[in-house]
Order: sequence, then structure tokens, then C-alpha cells
Amino acid sequence: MTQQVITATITILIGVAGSILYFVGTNWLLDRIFPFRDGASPNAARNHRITTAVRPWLFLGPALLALGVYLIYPVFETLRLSLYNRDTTAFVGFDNYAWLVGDAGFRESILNNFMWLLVVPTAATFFGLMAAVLTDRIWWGNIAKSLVFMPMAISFVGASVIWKFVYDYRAAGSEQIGILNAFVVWLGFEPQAWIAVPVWNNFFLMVILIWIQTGFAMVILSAALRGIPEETMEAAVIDGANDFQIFFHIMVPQIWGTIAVVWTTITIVVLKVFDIVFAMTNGQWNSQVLGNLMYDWMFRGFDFGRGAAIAIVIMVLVTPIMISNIRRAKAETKGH
Amino acid sequence: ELMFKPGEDARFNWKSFEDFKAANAALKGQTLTMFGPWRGEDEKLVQSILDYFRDATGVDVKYSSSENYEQQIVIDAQAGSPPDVAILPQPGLIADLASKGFLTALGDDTQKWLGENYAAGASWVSLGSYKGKDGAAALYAFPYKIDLKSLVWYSPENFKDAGYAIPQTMEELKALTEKIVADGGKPWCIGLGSGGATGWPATDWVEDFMLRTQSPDIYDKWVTNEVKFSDPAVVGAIEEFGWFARNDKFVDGGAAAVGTTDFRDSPKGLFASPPKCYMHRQASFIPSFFPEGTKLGEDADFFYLPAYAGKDLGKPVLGAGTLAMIMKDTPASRAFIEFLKTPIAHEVWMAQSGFLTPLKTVNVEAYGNPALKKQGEILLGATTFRFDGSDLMPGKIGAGAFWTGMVDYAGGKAAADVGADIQKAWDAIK
Amino acid sequence: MDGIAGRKSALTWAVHISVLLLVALWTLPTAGLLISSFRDKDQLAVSGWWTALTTSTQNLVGRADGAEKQVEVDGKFVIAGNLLDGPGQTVTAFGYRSQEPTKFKAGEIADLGDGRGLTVTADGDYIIESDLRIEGDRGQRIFYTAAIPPRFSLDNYRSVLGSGGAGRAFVNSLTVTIPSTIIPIMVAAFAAYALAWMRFPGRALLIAVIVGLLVVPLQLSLIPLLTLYNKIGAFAGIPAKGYVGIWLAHMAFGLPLAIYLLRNYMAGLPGEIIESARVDGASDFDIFIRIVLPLSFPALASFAIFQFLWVWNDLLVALVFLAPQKEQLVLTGQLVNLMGSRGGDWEILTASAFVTIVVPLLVFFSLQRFLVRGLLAGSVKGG
Amino acid sequence: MASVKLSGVRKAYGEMEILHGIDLDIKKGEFVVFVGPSGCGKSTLLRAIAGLEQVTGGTIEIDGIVSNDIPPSKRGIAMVFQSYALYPHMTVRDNMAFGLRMSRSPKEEIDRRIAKAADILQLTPYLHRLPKALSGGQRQRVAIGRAICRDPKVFLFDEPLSNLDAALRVATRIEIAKLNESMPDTTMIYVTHDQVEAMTLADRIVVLRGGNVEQVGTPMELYHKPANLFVAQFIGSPAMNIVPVEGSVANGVASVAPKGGRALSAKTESGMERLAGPLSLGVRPENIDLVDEAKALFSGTVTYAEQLGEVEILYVDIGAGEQPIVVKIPGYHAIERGRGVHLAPQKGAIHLFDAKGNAVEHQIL
Amino acid sequence: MASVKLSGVRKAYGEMEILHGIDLDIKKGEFVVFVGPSGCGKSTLLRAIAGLEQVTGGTIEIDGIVSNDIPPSKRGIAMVFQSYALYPHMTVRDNMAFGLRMSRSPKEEIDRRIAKAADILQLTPYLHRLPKALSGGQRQRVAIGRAICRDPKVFLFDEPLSNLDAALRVATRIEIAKLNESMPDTTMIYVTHDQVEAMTLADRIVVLRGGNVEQVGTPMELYHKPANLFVAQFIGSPAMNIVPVEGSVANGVASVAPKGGRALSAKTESGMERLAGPLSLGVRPENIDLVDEAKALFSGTVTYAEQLGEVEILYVDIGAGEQPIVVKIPGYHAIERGRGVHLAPQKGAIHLFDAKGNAVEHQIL
Ligand SMILES: Nc1ncnc2c1ncn2[C@@H]1O[C@H](COP(=O)(O)OP(=O)(O)OP(=O)(O)O)[C@@H](O)[C@H]1O
Ligand SMILES: Nc1ncnc2c1ncn2[C@@H]1O[C@H](COP(=O)(O)OP(=O)(O)OP(=O)(O)O)[C@@H](O)[C@H]1O
Ligand SMILES: [Mg+2]
Ligand SMILES: [Mg+2]
Repeated sequence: MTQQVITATITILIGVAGSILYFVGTNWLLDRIFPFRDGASPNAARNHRITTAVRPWLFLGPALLALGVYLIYPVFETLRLSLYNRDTTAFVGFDNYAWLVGDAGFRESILNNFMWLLVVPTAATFFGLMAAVLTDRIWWGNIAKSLVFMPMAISFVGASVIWKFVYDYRAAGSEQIGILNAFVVWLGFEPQAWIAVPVWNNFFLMVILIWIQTGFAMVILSAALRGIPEETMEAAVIDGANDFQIFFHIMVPQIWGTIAVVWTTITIVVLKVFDIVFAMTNGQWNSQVLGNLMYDWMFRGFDFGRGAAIAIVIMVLVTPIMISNIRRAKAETKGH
Repeated sequence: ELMFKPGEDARFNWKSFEDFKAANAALKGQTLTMFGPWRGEDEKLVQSILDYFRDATGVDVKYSSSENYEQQIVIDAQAGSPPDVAILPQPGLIADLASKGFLTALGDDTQKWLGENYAAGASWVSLGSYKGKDGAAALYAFPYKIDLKSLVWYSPENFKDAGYAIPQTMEELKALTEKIVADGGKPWCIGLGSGGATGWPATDWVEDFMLRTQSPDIYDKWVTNEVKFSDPAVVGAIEEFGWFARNDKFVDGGAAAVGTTDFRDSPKGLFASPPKCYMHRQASFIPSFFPEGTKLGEDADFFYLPAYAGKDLGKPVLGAGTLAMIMKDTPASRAFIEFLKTPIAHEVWMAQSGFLTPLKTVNVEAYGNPALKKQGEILLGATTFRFDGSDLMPGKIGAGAFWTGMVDYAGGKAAADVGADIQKAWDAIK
Repeated sequence: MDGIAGRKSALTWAVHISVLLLVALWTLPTAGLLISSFRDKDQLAVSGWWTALTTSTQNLVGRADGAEKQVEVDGKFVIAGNLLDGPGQTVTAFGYRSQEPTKFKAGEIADLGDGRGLTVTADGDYIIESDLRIEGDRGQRIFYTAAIPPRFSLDNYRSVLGSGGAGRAFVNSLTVTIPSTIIPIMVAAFAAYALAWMRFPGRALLIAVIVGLLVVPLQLSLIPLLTLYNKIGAFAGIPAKGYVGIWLAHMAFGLPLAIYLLRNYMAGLPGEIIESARVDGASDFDIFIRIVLPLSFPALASFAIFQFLWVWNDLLVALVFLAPQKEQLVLTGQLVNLMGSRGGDWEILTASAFVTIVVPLLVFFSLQRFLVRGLLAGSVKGG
Repeated sequence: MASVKLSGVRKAYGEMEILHGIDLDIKKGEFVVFVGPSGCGKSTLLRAIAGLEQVTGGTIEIDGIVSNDIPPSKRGIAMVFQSYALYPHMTVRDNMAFGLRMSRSPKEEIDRRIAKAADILQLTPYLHRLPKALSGGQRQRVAIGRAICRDPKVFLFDEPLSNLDAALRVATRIEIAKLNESMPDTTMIYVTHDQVEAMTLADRIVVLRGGNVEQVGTPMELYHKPANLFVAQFIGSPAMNIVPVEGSVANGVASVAPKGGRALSAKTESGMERLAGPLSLGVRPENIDLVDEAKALFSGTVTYAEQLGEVEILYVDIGAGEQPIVVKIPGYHAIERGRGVHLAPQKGAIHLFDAKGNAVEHQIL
Repeated sequence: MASVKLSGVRKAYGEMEILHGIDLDIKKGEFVVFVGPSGCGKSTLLRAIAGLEQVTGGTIEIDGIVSNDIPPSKRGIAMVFQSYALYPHMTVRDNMAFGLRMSRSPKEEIDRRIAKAADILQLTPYLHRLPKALSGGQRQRVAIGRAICRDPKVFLFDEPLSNLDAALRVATRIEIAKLNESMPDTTMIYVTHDQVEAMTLADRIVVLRGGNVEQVGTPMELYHKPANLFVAQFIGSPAMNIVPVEGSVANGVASVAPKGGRALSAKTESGMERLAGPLSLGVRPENIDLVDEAKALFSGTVTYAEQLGEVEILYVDIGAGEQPIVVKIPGYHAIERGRGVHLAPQKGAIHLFDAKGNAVEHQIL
């Protein structure tokens, strides 16, 4: 055990030190090779031009390399796979996509996914913002935050049990072990098999993701909220704005960028959502979504072509968000 | 530390162990990585078997499992780092691995051995044979550890209290079902819920009824889709299941609860006070979900899901099980397959729990409890043995469309529509 | 804003109540899990977790001692004992047939036939009196209805924590998680700085690509990557699966979000501070290390929380990139393996959910301090 | 419309007390200027009046109502922040309109007021810009504009003109003065470092020092009758020259003399004994004349001379380790460094302070 | 150590050009002050020199080296930002030490310099504080301290004293002047709105307006010989009075007269025709005397009077729809509003500008 701890500590140190070394080392090296400290040297300007051109790439280097190897390369691989048949033995062109268009499961997933996209990011961002703002103003805010955050920290298997104990359905008359049905029965209604009611079950699944992602939104937005210059809020107080007005007119616009980021991130989580649906319904009762459909074709159907085609569709769905981000980045660049 | 000291217990065939030990001494120091579906309690059991292999060969066996083992084995195989030996319960998945060339054929000797030493050997051989990358069929997987599916679990004392007798035919079973209703009870607990795999328990029902309403031949054709899902034979089997599951009076919680009740929770109704149901059809593994302290054979027992008296189809038995295969052809992997051929590799597990084997050379007295022994006898006495059909079907169907279809059916969809839907899905992957 | 006068208004109450409501809604499901984790395995499936908080009336089945325990008293054969297994419980009714489990009130005598009588008193004592010697090796089943006070046990935790290798799995998890959290933060922070404050061609496009990469499903990359690892491993003669591999994988999978979040935050820092540092003779490297990094603590901390949590709770990546054997098994793997092959062991799940949650929550608590307010206060004027 | 009354206002940040009990009575419609060294607590006091800081002691009454617990928005104030505190995400127009929108003013009214304020502050071309695209002075003007757009009972200005150029500053100053005149009921509290601003705008000036009020009075009172050394030196630029003198009383007449210098005779009605012992003599640079040696009180050499066009400022070293004496003489004389000069304070403009620094009323005979 | 030479420097934000080609030659060791109305581009020009803005045209030479592409950190400059730009997470000490640490100065050296700067700026008690716990003026001093701690070739100050109180401002101004003297090779470029600062500190003043240089010269040149109307009005506070006059030339002598006023005779060597037609006559407030009616050039009534203690400023309405004439008279006169006064400019202090606003050299006869 101690042996284990020591090895672990050493590996950790090596890992961390290695990456520090890279950044410090390369920067030092760059300055060494192209010195321009004393502005007088004839090459100074040239060297500076070189270093300014090179340094961003030094900073970006490891990130780009990692992204390239771990994400971009697989993306192209996926693109390739999507043009092949199930076991990648024959090129089939756009057959897989053509099949997708006609597939009822795909249509159902797309439809459900759009519902998810409408509801989850909005709701999670909204609740996250509420939690971030409101907890800032009470003395037990940190405790409240931790509690709202907790769902994020619970492993996925844990979360699925949790929601089993919420949505569980027992026949009318027998004892309910799902709290939702217990409540419904207590109110005098019939218990429902929540996750088995088509269309509505989507919303019950969404609730789970909202429940989880609110913590994410809260933490990120909370960091952003604290960056708002307090004087602007003070100015608004003096300008006669009430708390709601301060919130909507002063705070929200100033963290709008972050809200967009959170919203985008959750949107992307939704596009990829898979485990909730997988664990709760596996797409049955018309609750299929793209992420699960893809998983299904990849690892149940062993049809890498179709799985990849669905993955590509998911990636294509994100383009509007990419475009809006390009816009925003460009606008920012103009600013400074 | 070996579970049973070699040579001490007469129930065990120690000679086979000693022979194996003698033949494989040269492997010492090698390692064998192994990947299987067993976790938790089951892992302890498999480790107790592996201990004997370790002891006999000196091979360092590294067993691992995971919740996503199906996914992981695909990833590992595709990526080129598979385990030496894999043990999987899905023939469909194995077929896929074989067709992509990830498996090593076990050879004619093994094939012959299986045919000779397993009861109903031919069906086991065909179960383990798949088309390889070259398109030629060969034995790739070695069946080891079988589960029986066609079992109905009940509480003998409840039966006794109510004065019910064990039905011997399907007709009797249906009559009993109706009698229980007439007595004011609920006959069945059925739950199809299983998280991501919701629906699978229903496939077992359908398979059981396929075997009881159709000839094994049709069953085999159904599994390969020569008989379509929309075929009246299949639709009929589904409807037989529906006779039980879609009647609010027959099922605890009513038909609506069938789809969402977790299969792991559903047997608990047998032991409630008053009982929520009297019967539960499930495979041989289910006792691990009985309340703690339930004594098999006393508090709970099972009977064979009977066949129709009106149909002359004998006593068909549905089963499932795991198959071992070599993913990396090393001496140790080969030796492991050899090890599985020794009676001791079966007996040690038999003597503990949850293990059935069709191996004829084992001592049935080694079964750890009467219930197991009884199951073993059912297995050995089967006139027809068929492997779980959904596991044989392509994953997209057997672990996809079929499940979904069953859930839809439990939810009220017409059997014919369900059959057509599943068939459509099957057509889509052809 | 704290010092502002007259803010203790009705609104404060509204805030307290809303937060309370929010927190209640958010914790209720988890509370259910927590309570369940202290409950008995069999109870989980038959009664709602909230019932465990109060005394509840339950229909239970007990069994009298077997015939071998009978004693002869005054010519009668008597089996006596107690059905209850804890203090504070009271029996209200009993029966001996499953169909009529509450036929008799506590204290009444039930006629079992064959000259046998059974009585169960409120305190759970039962007596079977028989004129004849009692036969049969199984004891009589006794159905009884009892009021059971709340009862919790640590058994589930014991089985989770007591399982062999939990300690090692814990250390393994930390070995995976700590570098997998720190390395991407560093790499992402540098990249984010470059994307926020350095000028070079293609910047906007790069940002968009990174957003796009957020969506790449993890499962897609596993096979190509593992293939690559295997090739490298075979080439270099090292095991393809190891810690470095998983660190890099986790880093890469976390990077898009890290860069995205951090860049957004860094771009919001007042440009004048950075200019000021430039004039002060600081290189980009110095500016990054000494100015931007400390000022980005809130963003760094929030990302650290998430990355830590994802890696900590991850199983898939660990299974694929680490050798699956015990030596490198992570905590999640360990816990999943504790569950039976068919995964119905909710009692293990409930307890393990809380075992695993502890570390992320600690991380959350300790990093929450960095989500400080007014970090930039006093630096520039002009808003 | 509103009077502001502070009684014993204290403010502490943690352990550190910044305001040590400020008493002040500002009548409605008055224009009060706070002056004092950097860090003396002016902004803090202003923020306390605004309600942005909860005071740790004392009461703040606005219009006769104890307002300690009244939120800022209910106090009827407008404030210009020292650091502007513009809303970074709003255009100049929206920054100015915000307060009006909050009070649901009609749109035309908003437009009218913005147009007027923008016009006064020469911001019209920038109305659609965001603050980050403005120069320092422009930002400051937006901050002022935001305050004057509203129609508060009390205006609070924290150094509102510090970043403006002289012309604009004069213009804005005059606008503020006009504003004050046009709204005779509106109370204005104004922090500035600019003497001219303080002198021209204030009805009364409050001199703060280290969290205490040193003197309150009209500009002329402060200039001509500073209550103590601090005020004397603080008001007026360049500051009043202070020379230690020794006083001795004989026959009801005091004689005060700088070390080794000519003595002046003085009288006071507030107890002659106050003119005995070590005193400080103060005289403003503009009240010193260059005279013949005979009439001189001090003599020395010019160590430094500044030409400001209309006036010239001489720094005269009178030796004896004293501070140089600053002399402001009108016109352009091009007096070079090193020249010897003889100085005499104008009689009526001599201030005397006792050892504690408090002013002693007196007549120079 | 460094000269700064700007040739045709242009800067545009997007479409909008802010600097329209600035040519300027700053010699090494010179103290140059930029003045100009708010928003005229002073900060932008300073930032361009610092290298913080990429200029869109022209070249910036520092020490003879074209520095357009040299990064700020390599230009050997120190800068005080108009908005302070303090490092919010560092204490005052660390803020000041940052630049020195960057240049790897030894620790003692850093401590010594910080101690000195803190002493000069009266920051010693605040060295351990974070900027957010400082008052506006204290923050500004930290910003100054940060610059003077370093030892740059060129100092750039952007309104460094705007938030300081008069005393501290004078003190700091003198410190900066001393600094300048003690480092004769260090070039200083200084932006200010304060006339006194500009006049006292500058070797030369650059007057900017709307992105163009209007005039460059010593303070006295600007004061006495403003090149055009703008400079004339910009320099001096209150601003120079401008009265439209009509000029006519006869017999080599020009006669200029305000509307309905007495005529003055003038001569010029730069072409008498320039004195014909509509002209502007300028005279500074301090160069106007109150005279008898006979000698008066203008007469009018006092509309407003400001008492500043040493001087009094009168706003005299001379009718005819003209701007009121501002008069600054020394001393305390308590002239009430509404009194009629007669004004005469001092002869040598009369400025004439042609129709284009350019100054016409002349003598009043
Ligand atoms: N980012 C920007 N985008 C567009 N215009 C800008 C930007 N920054 C400044 N300006 C404009 O450029 C002009 C010059 O600004 P600069 O800050 O140089 O003025 P300044 O002379 O320093 O004024 P002040 O004395 O008020 O500080 C101003 O009119 C301003 O509005
Ligand atoms: N948040 C704070 N924590 C501790 N001390 C503070 C804080 N804010 C201000 N101070 C201190 O309180 C004193 C008064 O500050 P204040 O801002 O009122 O000064 P001021 O008179 O406005 O000065 P200036 O003219 O420089 O703006 C200063 O010494 C300052 O350092
Ligand atoms: Mg202040
Ligand atoms: Mg500026």
C-alpha cells in the first residue's frame, strides 16, 4: 500500500512536472534562440517578429497536438467509417446517410433531440443562474451551492438509482417506492409509469439531465458573476434599479458571454446525451435520442458505418453554435 | 488457497486435475489475461476455479470484468489489444468477433470432444461454431457454465397454504393461473425492467413459447430469420406471452407495471406477506435476487415451465450460458480451454452455486444444493435444448429491436405490429 | 454590494425561500439515495425510502424454531421464541397462512390444527403448543404485522469499503485523477491565453474548431486511439495501457471544454492590466503566469472541479486505457465489480455512490474558495 | 428638496476606522464641497451618504428622516463615482437613460434629458458608443451625464471633473453651478481636489482630514480665516507659507519674530497669553511682496522659479533650515534662480497659529 | 537616453481615424507635455508610443530605431495609465516591484526603490494593501510609483495627478520635476489637463486637437504667442477672451475695432493685408484692467463674479450678443453682480487672429 502510494505520488509528480517543463523550457528556448532583449541589436526587430509569430503556437502546441490526436483524428476516422459498410470492408458512399433519412428510429431521435435541445440547456442554465445569484446573497449560500452541485458529483450509476427511486412505478393500490408516485397517490391521483409514457417520458428524462447540469451552470456562472465590477451594481442601485432590474439589466448582460458558454456547453452535452437514456429506458417508449442511437449501432449493432454516420450528424448539428462562436470571437478581436 | 483441497473430497474428480497438472507444468511463469462477464459474488466463484488453473499450471491469470464488457471487448479487439481469453454470454457478439477474425478456432479435437462429452453435444458444437473471417464455419467458442431459463419459481409453502399443485402441462398452468385469480390472488410477477436492457425478460418468455408451440427447427429458423418475426408462428408465441402478461388480473401491478418493474425486483412479490404473486418465470440465476436468507428448495423452489399437453413437442428446454474463446493464441490460452475440458473445472463451481453443466463426465453429486441438482437434471433430461434466441440474433435485434418490441407489446401494441416492426429492423441490417 | 444599506427587506425572505425550495428539489432525490444507502437490501425494493424515517407498519414473515427446539412442558410440546429482531417493535396482528397474514390480533390464539395452537404477543414472543410431538424439520411460518421503528445499518458501507482492494483502487483513482486534472488545466490555460490575448492568424477559426470538438462523442475516439496506443506500445516495447496514456486521453477529452471556458474568462479580463504588464517589461510568458493565471482562478477552479469529477467518476476511459486488472483498477471499476454480474445490487450502488462522492465534494469545497468575488476590483477605472 | 444631516458618522473596514464620527448639517439646496488629502475618507463619506456603505456608527438623516437603513434607491440621490462605474455593456445613451428608465419616465422625457445632458457635456457624437471606446475624459462625462439626467434630491459628485481639460472643466463647472442655481432645492455634495472648483462652486466647504472634519465654512472663511494650520495649508495653491516664530507678550502687546528676523507687533482679543511661546506664522504666497531690504521680514535666494504666464512662482530659500518660502507674483518677470530677494508679507494677510496649530485671531499693529 | 521621433503617425479604430498624421521630434531628456481637449487623442498617441497600439501609418522612432514592431516591453518605457491599470491581485508593493522583477533587479535594489517611491508618494503605510482597499488618489499614486520605480528611457504619464489633492499634486509634480532633473537623459512625455502642471513641468508643450498637432512650443511661447485661436483659448485658465473685431488698413497702419467700440491701431511685418477684414482680438482675463470709462475698450455689467481668495473672476457682459468677457483681477474686491465696469486690455497682451484663426504678429501702436 505505501509502495503503491509512493509510486502514485512519483508518477503524479512526473506527469505534472513534465508538462510544466515543456512550457517553461520551450519559452526559455525561444527567447534564447531569438534574443531581442536589448532593443539595439540589429536582429531585434526580426527576432521579435519571429518570436511573436512562434510563441502563440508554443502556447497552443500541446493543446493542438492533443486535440489533433485525440479528437480530430478520430473525427476524420469517423467520417471515413461513415462511408463504409458495417465492418469497414467495403466503401458504400452515402448509403449510410441515405439509410438514416429513411430510418424511423433516426427520425424519432432527431425529434426527441430537438425537444431536449429546447428544454435542457435553457432550464439548466436558468436554474444554474438562479442558484448562483441567489446563493450569493445568503449566509448559507455555500452550503446551498454544495447541495445543488451534488448531483454533478454523483457517479452516473448512482444517479440512475436515485431516479429509479423517484420514478419507480408500482401498481395502484400497492405501496409506491418511487417518491413521485407516492406523492401523486397522496394527492389522490393514479400512479403513473412515468418513464413509459411516450413523449412525456422525454421530459422526465430531461429532468434528470437538468438536475445534473444545473450544478455545472451554477459553478461556471458563479465564477462569472463574481467578476462583475461591483461598482456597476452600486451605480444601478443608486439609479433606482431594484434587485430584479439589477439582475436583468446589469448582471445578466455583463455575464452574457458566460451564459452563452454555459448554454453552448450544455447544448453539446445534450447532443451527446446517452447514458441517461441508456440507463433509464434505452430509447424505449419512444425516448430514443441520437447519442444512444449511435451507441446502439456501434456497440450493439456492431455497424460502425451507421454508428459513424449518426455521429457525423451529431457533429453537424453543432455547426450553428460554431458559427456563432466565430462571430463572437471576431467581435471581441475588434474590441482590443 | 484452493477451495477444496485436492484429493480430499470424493465428489470431485481429482484425477482429471492431477492429469491436467502433469500435462501443463511447462507453462509456469506465463500470464493469461482473461475477460469475462462475472463480477461481484460471481467473480469470487470464477476466481475459485481459476485458482485451480493457476495451481496446476503456474500461469498468472489476470481476470477482469466490467459493466460495459460488451463494449470494451469490441474496443479492445478492434484496437488490437484483446485479452488472451474472453468469456462472453452473447453468441451474437461472438459471431461478430469471429467474422472479423478476432478469434482463434479451437480446432477439430475440441469440436469432437464437445460432441462426445457434452450432453446433446451437437447442439453445443453448433452453438460454438461461427463463420470466421474467411467465411468458413469453425468452432470458436467453448460453452462453459449454463443457465436454465424455462423455470417457474414459487414458494412451496404458499402453494401448500393455498392448496395448489405443481402444474405438469401448460394447460394446467393456465388453469392454475385462473384459479389463483378466482381465489383472489395474483398469479404472476413479471418485470421487464432492466435499465438499458429493458425488455429482455420478455424475450425469454417468447422463446419459451416458441419452443413449446413450434418445432425446434422453426425455432432455429426464427433465430436466423429464415422464419420472419412477422410470421404467425412468432406472433402466436408472442401472444401466448401476452396471455400471461397483458392481463391485469394475472400480473401483480397489472399489465401496466410489467414494462417498468425491474426484473430484479419482481421476484420479491413471491415472498411478500400476503404474497403479491405465486409464480415467477425466470432463469436459474434469479435466486440471487431473492430476499436474504431465502433457502432454495425450502422457502423457494421452481418447476419446469411445462409444455403443452396438446402439442407433441416433448420437453424443450431453453438455456443460456457463457462461452470461452481464445483471442490471443498462446499456450496458456490453449491450456485454459483444455482446463475447461476437465471435470474438475466444472465440479468445483457446481459445488458452490449457480453453475450448470452439460458435461457428462462430471459427478452430479457435486452439485452444491438440491435445486441445482434438479436443474442439472432438467438440463440433462431435456429432449430439446435451445440456446436463448435473442442472444443468438444479431445484437441490433436480440439486444435491440426485440427488446423494444416486447416493451411495446407489454405496453399494449398488437403482436402482429410488434412482429412487423422487429422484422423491419432486421431487414434494415441485412 | 455587501455594505449597502437597507437590504434586509422582504426580498431577502423571498431569496431564502427560493433557495430553500431549489435546494430541497435538488437534494430530495439524493436524500433518497442517502437514506437508502443505510437501509436493508430487501427493504429497498418493497418500501419507499421515506418510510424508513418513521415507524412503519410492515407485514413480515417469520419462522418459528424447528421441531428440534421443542420442549415438553406439562405434557405439551412447546416451541417458544421471539420473532422480532430489534428493540421498539410491536406486533399488532399475526397469522399462519400466507393468504390471511393478519387474521389474529396479537395475543390471540390461532388454531393450527392437529391440536396445535399458536400465539404471538405484542412484544414478538410466540409460543406453539402442541399436544403431540411436533414433526417436520422446518419451523412454522408466522406472518405478523409489526410496527417497526426507523432502523439503519452501516452494512452496505461495510461491504463497499471492506471489499479487498478498495484502498488500492482509491490510490489508483487518485493517480489517474490528479494529473488528469492538473495537466489539462495547464495546457488549456496556455492555449486559452493564446486564444484570448495573442494575435495570430486563424484565431477565430481555431476557437470555433474547439467548440466543434466539444461535441465529438468519446466512444468514437476510443478505437482509433487504442489502436494507436497499441502500435506505439508495440513499437517502443512498452505496455500500451498505462497511466501516461490515460492522463493524455483524459487531458485531450477535457481540453475543448477547458479551453472554451478559460478563454471566455480570460478574454474578459481588463486589457489595460495586461498592457500595463507588457509595458512593465513582462513577456507573454510572464504575463500569463503572473497576471492572467492568478486572475483566472475562478475559472481555473471551476474547470478543475469538473475535470476532477469527470475523471474520478469515469469508468469507460479507465477501462479502455488502463489494464483492467486489479493493479490499475480505479475506484469506479472496483465498485462496479462489487455489484453482481446482473447489476441489481442497489444497496451496493447506493453506498458506493456516497463513497465516491466524498472526494469530489471535498474538491468542490476546497476549490469553491477560489470562486472569489471582486478579484478585479480596484484595478482600472472607467468600466 | 433635501437636507442632509450627519451625526457622529463612523465607518470602519474591519479593525480600521476610516471615519471617526462626522457631524455635518447640510441645508437643503446647499452646495457643499468636501476637500481633504487623498485617502482622508471623502469617497467613503459620500458612499455612506448614498447608502452604499453601511455606517458603523452615527446616523444619517436625509430630509429629517434617519436613513441608515433606507436603501440607496429610496434616498433620492444621484451619484458620480470616482471610478465612473459605467455599465460596460450599455451605450452612452443607455447608460444615461438607465436611471430614468428605472423610474419609468416617458420616452420623450428621457430623450429630452439625454439630449440636453449630452449637449452640455459635448457627448452627442458618442451617444451610440460603448464606454470602452471612449477616452478617459469622455467616460467621466458620461458618468456626470448619468447623474444629471436624473432628478434627485441630493447630488453626490466624487471628483467629477478630474479627467477633463481646462476648458471643458470650466464649462462643466459652470453647468453644474447653473444646475445648482436652477434647482435651488437640490442639495449637492461634491468632492474635489481642485481648489478652483471648490472655491467657485461651494456654498460651504468641508475640510476633512484622516476621517475628521477640520473646518466647515464658506470658501472665503476658509481662505481668510482658516481654523488651523492644516486648513490654512490645505486651502490655496501653492500652499500658505508657514514660518515658526517666537512670540512674547509685553505690555499687552505681543511681539512675534521669526528666528533671527524682524519682529512684528500683534494683539489679540482671545487672550494675549496665546501669543506667547512658539507660534507659527502663515502667509499665502500671493500675499508676499518683493520689497526693499529695509522693509523685508525675510530675505533669501530664489532656488526655483516657475513661470505660469500670468504669474510667476518663486521658491525662496530663507536659510536656517526652514522650508523655502513660496512667493507668487503677478506678471512675467523672468527672475532667475539664485537671485537674492527680500520679502514682506502683506499686513492684513498674516495668520498666526498656536503650538497646537489652532488659529489665533489677532491684529498686526 | 532616448529621443522619440514620430513621423506621420496615424491611428484608426476601424473606419474612424483618431490620429491624422502626427509629426513630433522629442529630444532626449526633454519633458514634453501633451495637452488638448478630452478625446483629442492624447492617450492614443501615448499608447502608440508605448507600443500598445499598432499605428496604422507613419513611424515611431525611439533612439533612432524604428520601433513600430518592437514590443512595449522592449522599448524601454514606463507608463502611468489614465485608468491606473493596477494588478488587482498584488499588493501595492508587488505592483511596484513587478517591473523590476521582470528585469531581474536584485532584491535590495527593488526594496530600495520601492521604499523611495513609496516615501515620495506617501504610500508607505499602504504597501501591503491590495488596490481595492485604496482610495482613488492612493491608486493613482501606486500607478505613478510603479512607473518611477523602474528606470526607463522614456516615461509616459497619462494624467497622473488628476485624482490627487492640491498639496500632494504640487508635491508630486515637484518630485516629477526633480526626477526629470536628476535623470537628464530620461525623456518624459506627460499628458495633463492641468494648466499649471503643463506650464511648470514642460520643456515643451504639444497642443493636440482632434488628432492633429496645433502647436508645439515652450510654455511661454504658447502663453504669449499662441499660433492660433485654438491654442490661445486652450492655454490659460480662464480662457483668453476673444472678441470679433473689424480691421481696416490705411496708410500702413491698421485700425482694428470691436463692433461699436474704440479702435486700436496696429502694425504688422507679416503683410498688412492680414489685418484687414474680420479679425479676432484676444486678451487673457488677467491682462484686462478695470479702468475709467475714458480709457475703456469695452464696457459692460458684471453678470457673475467668482471669489477665489487671491483673485476675483468677473464675467462681464458687453452686450451685442458676444460672449461675456472674463476678467481676473487680483485681490478680494467683492464686486457684486450687476455693477457696470469699464475694461481695457493691457497693450502688450493683445492677440490678433485672422479669419482662419491663425495668429497675426503685430504691435499695437
Ligand atoms: N477603442 C476605441 N474605439 C473607437 N474609438 C476610440 C477607442 N478608444 C478611443 N477612441 C476614441 O478616440 C478618441 C481619442 O481617445 P483618447 O483616449 O486618445 O483621448 P484623450 O485625448 O486621451 O482624451 P482624455 O483627455 O479624455 O483622456 C476619442 O474620441 C475616443 O472616443
Ligand atoms: N475596502 C477597504 N478596505 C480597507 N481600507 C479601505 C477600503 N476602501 C478604502 N479604504 C481606505 O479608507 C481611506 C479612505 O478612503 P476614501 O476612498 O474615502 O478616500 P478619499 O478621501 O476618497 O481619497 P481620494 O481623494 O484619494 O479618492 C483610505 O485610506 C483607504 O485606503
Ligand atoms: Mg475618493
Ligand atoms: Mg486619455
